[in-house]
Amino acid sequence: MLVIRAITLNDIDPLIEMARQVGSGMTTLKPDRAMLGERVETAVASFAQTIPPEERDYMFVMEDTSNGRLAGVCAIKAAVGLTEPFYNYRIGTLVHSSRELGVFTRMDTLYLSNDLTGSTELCSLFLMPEYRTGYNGKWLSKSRFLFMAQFQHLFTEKIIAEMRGYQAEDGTSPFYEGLGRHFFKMDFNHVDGLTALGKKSFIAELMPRQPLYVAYLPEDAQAVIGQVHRSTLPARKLLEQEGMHYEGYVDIFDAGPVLQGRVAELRAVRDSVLATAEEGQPEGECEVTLVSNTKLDDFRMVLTQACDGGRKVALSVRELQLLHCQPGDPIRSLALNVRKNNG
Amino acid sequence: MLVIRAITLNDIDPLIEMARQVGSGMTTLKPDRAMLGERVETAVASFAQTIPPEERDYMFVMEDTSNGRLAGVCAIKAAVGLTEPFYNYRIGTLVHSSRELGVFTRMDTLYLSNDLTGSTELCSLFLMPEYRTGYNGKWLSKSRFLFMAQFQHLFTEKIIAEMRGYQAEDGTSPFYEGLGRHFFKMDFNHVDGLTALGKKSFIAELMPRQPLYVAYLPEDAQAVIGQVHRSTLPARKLLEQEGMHYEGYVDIFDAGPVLQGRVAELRAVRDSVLATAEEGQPEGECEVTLVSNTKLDDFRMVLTQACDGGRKVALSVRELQLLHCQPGDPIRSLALNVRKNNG
Amino acid sequence: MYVVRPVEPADVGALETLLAASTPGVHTLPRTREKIAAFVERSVASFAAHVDIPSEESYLFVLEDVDSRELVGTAAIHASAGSNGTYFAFRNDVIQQVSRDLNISHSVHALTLCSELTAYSQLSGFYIRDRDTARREAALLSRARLLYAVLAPHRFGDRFFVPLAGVTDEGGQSPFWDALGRKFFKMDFLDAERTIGGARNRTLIVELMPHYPVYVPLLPGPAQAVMGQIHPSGELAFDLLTEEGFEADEYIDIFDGGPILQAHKHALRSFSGSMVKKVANAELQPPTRGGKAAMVNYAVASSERKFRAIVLPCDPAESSESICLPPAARDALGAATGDSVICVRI
Amino acid sequence: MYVVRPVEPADVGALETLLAASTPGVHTLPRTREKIAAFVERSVASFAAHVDIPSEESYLFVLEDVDSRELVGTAAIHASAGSNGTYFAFRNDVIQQVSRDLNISHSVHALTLCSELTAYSQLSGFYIRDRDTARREAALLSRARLLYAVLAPHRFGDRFFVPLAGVTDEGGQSPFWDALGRKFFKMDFLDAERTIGGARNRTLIVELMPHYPVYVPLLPGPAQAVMGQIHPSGELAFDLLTEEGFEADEYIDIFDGGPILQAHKHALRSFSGSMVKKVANAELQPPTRGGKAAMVNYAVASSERKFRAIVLPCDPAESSESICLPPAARDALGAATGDSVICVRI
Repeated sequence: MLVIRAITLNDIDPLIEMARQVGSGMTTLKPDRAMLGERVETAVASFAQTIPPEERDYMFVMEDTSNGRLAGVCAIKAAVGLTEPFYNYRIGTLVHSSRELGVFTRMDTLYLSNDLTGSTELCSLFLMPEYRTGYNGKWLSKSRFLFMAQFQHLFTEKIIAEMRGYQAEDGTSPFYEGLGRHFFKMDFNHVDGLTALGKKSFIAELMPRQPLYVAYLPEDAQAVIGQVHRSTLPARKLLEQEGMHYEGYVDIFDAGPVLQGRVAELRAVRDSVLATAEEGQPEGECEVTLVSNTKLDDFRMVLTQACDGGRKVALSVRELQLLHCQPGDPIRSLALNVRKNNG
Repeated sequence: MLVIRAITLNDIDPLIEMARQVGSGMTTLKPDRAMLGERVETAVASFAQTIPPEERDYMFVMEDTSNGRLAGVCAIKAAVGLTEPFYNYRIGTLVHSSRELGVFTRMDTLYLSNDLTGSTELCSLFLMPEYRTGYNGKWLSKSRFLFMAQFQHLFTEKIIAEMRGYQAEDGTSPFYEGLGRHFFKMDFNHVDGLTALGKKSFIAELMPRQPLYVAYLPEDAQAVIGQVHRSTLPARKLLEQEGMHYEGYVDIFDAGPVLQGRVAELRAVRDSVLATAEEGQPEGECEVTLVSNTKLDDFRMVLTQACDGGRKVALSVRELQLLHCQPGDPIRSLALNVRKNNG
Repeated sequence: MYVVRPVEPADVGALETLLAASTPGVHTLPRTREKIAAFVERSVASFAAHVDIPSEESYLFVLEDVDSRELVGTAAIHASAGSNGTYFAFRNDVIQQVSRDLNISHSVHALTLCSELTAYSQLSGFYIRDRDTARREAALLSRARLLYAVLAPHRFGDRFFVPLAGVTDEGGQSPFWDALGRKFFKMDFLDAERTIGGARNRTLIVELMPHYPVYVPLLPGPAQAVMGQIHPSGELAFDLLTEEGFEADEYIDIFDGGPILQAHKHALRSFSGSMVKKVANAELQPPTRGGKAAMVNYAVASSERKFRAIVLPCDPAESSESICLPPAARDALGAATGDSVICVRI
Repeated sequence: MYVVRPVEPADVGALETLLAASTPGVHTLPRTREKIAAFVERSVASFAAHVDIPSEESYLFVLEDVDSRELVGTAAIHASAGSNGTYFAFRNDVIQQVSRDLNISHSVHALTLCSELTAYSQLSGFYIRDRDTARREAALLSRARLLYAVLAPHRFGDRFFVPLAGVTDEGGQSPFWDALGRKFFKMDFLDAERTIGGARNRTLIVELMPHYPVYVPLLPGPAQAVMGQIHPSGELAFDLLTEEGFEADEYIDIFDGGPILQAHKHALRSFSGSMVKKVANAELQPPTRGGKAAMVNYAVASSERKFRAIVLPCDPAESSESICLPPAARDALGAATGDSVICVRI
């Protein structure tokens, strides 16, 4: 069976093993022992609440209890951009209008910004290829929302998720070729690698500071602003179902969208239910449901069947064990799928 | 009894009479026959759907049926800024950071923008002083949300409401004195009057275009950014309860906040109920509820008691008359007050 | 012999004929009789005006064949480019980009909408019928405006500029406009020029043109290629103006990207090199040292009040208090022996 | 008699004594023995270097009392201000604001962070012990750097600038810094200057300083008041430099708002007014026309390879092929009769 749980120090080695499989494109999960080791330590301290809320980094692993292997990982970084600038382009609108000429021109504009500084970030989602079946991907992604619903007080008002931007067949980014390359004079992968290493001062040094009209860019660069990489489309849809929206912020290199949400307006916060664990079999009309315990320092979650919108959760002995729960303990539940008629 | 209904051409004279009482500060409701007359004609055409959706301007009046007088007015402008630029300052963040010096400075920045171009605007809310009792103000303001819930397809994704900005005791705007006056070289009221007359080209000519650090402004100007006029505080709270938020857009002259909302996430859209009118007395545990008919070309609304979250609405004969409804007709209901536990 | 003189009301008809051959969008000259008459009227009023501070005055000069009385060229100068608004241009900024971490160092050009030329005096309307053959007369025509400014400095600013037409194709399309102005104006280059009447000081420019710097590397190749390049018809003017001391490179036109030449008056040869001389009688004065071979071309101008300018070969006059002019020249200048004139080598 | 010469390794001790009295934040000079030694070493290497393109060379000159061998002043020049990064300054832009509708017309000043001075050569480190009494020697010291540039133009850019210290109060606080830099650097003026070592070409500047124009009307009154104003200690340097042909007003320092004087070399008197002359023997040449009264002060400099400069009163040398120097002057210059020197009136 699979369980999603707070990461522990014992997970460092398997995590590095997993990071080897991630490949490029995910800058926050590189197979670097020093970097990952430090990150897991931060995560453990986060769940233990021994570091300040804004420094926390909650990492979760999906564990296959049948063989003890890690099937996936995901994380919630409490606040981005507080030690190094967090850059985005924001798409704004400027209107150029002359009554005398009867001209009214509405133009999109790119502003280099650090507006998202301090936001909570969903990041580092990775599921091992052999586990990409059934509900696993959906569950892993959405597990973070249930965590946030349970521990809402720990999160800033707003959360974000950066989505990988569009790439052409040959792996190039039309947005980067149309904009960044003129100023950085190097390949996209090189630039991307530098930011992964935390070398960001070159952005302040080389990036044009002035607002840019989108119309100045080549058409293929314009077309991909806010568009995700083909393989990222399903991930984007999942997050949008949970109440996150593209609000005009994109990555400065590949123009991939940043999805944003207000914690208070997430489906998980609105619709998840605080219930009581009981032992038994689900009865009646049930649906696939995320069920977690309510312990921050030993957070654990299973996917099971629950009835009555999650108000009735009958768990098997095995599931109670996975949740580290006794009957009568508080649990929180959230339907995996969005109900058509939302109440 | 009071009824809120779509405006008609017969309302022009009483409306002008009312506009005389509004005083300065509301630029969209000036006692000018040509301007108001044209506006009412647009409103009538809007309800009749004889003009394109983006040109519409839905105006509602609150009528006292006991004497036929108008008690109040409010409106929903379908899209702002499509014939003349609609300016705001947007508050952004820029981080100035030097690892070498260990300096990390996060600064608020003002961007002159037309980002809200095309948004639907809630505007022109005015209630005659003698009717400022009981639930009247709340009802009049919220009536627009029920209208939008019923005719959601007519509205853009986002709605806004501009709030009057902070003024000092002597009526001056610290924000204007600290910023605009340096560039316009005239009094706030003069500038305000020019924009009311639609003379906006001076903004493009005189307003500084470059992003401004808020820290450059005098402290009293900084302090009032996004703050409403004292008398506007209750109005702001009402809108926030309905799902609108201050998202960092302010008026370019007095820095009053713009509240924004997603139509799909408004309380009225989430929680209003499509029910069937029946004749009778409310029974059981009821609450004060907005009830409207579902006719665009003859939209009418009453405030009454309804039970079961608005699913059961028993209306008196008089109320049915005010709604221009028969028993069995569809109606839409929304509790006036936000329920503590939202489901 | 040719003379440059202020335009007169009687010239309107001749100007209409002359300017019919000028190219719209390249020569910023009126072409309808009505507009020509208005320009002439304005010029006559400007010459007659008592000026304290340079403002809306606009001076139009014509090049006339003294013998045939035919008009063969025009040149104008506006006292203050932005007297009627703000004169907009793109300033060609260079931004140094250096990253020590990455060992990158290069410069990026950016065009910034600026209003610095507003108080400058502006040369414009330079047109000469036979521009390939009449080089000496062209030089006179171009320079005569500045000689007038030397004689009447209070009528002009301390700095001067000249926008020269940029590159357009056979169809009158401008690659620079297509990459920039068109996106904001939503119209063709020639339509825009027609609508705005060649002006660069109108409110609609600040309403429509981009307020933020345009990074040159983002412009399409053809637009970059024509930045600061002159229309072929402007080569003569360009050569004459750079010889005069005008400098290009710092500003370009916001519409077609053509160069805007500019200079402080101290850098202009008409100002720094002009000398006041007494008119002497050429017949009475024997040619000095070396005869004809040593003669140089001088542009000679009379007074502010009754301005005339001619070009003619003379003995070098630097070391003399007078300049020797033959009778025809004196007639053309309206100057008698003993009168003061200013002259400068061409 | 005083002579200006390149600094030598043996000068370190004397410099340490001399510079102890210089004011930090005003004189951009090192004050610790270690830093002085490094500066001297760099200068010695620069003078010795074979230069193709001006780069990181930094030349330090000292003013020496020939009789006592005492050092009484210093002056430096950097070959290329931004050789080690980008030299940042605020450009003083003027934005014309005109609204015809409202009949409003005024101009707004804005300070824009710019890097235009990066390739300029930079004068700095001007310090003289008795600045109130030694005016002629101060003029020599200031100008000697430029005479060296005249002799070795390939070592320098075509343009030069000099930042002069801005206004600070008794406590070393800068009103301009308090209104601007402090908001970004979060530290005191003197702390910032100490941290950055007086440099204006460091990565941290682009990281910390504002990238968007600062509208001057938004600055507090005290900050506006000191923009472009010099620290009292800089008056002498300011006077000498403006006499030389430098112009203020276009740029100011990003830290203290002090003026940055700049000029194209053609506008500098050391370049435009210097003449090459043969050294003649003063004793052998009788004073011409009018004796002592007609004498003028000349700054005279020897060769690039073994540079020395002195100031002394001479007969006007414009019309002569030689300049007459007494033996002491020839000794100080290391120039023999018949050698070429350059000289310029002071």
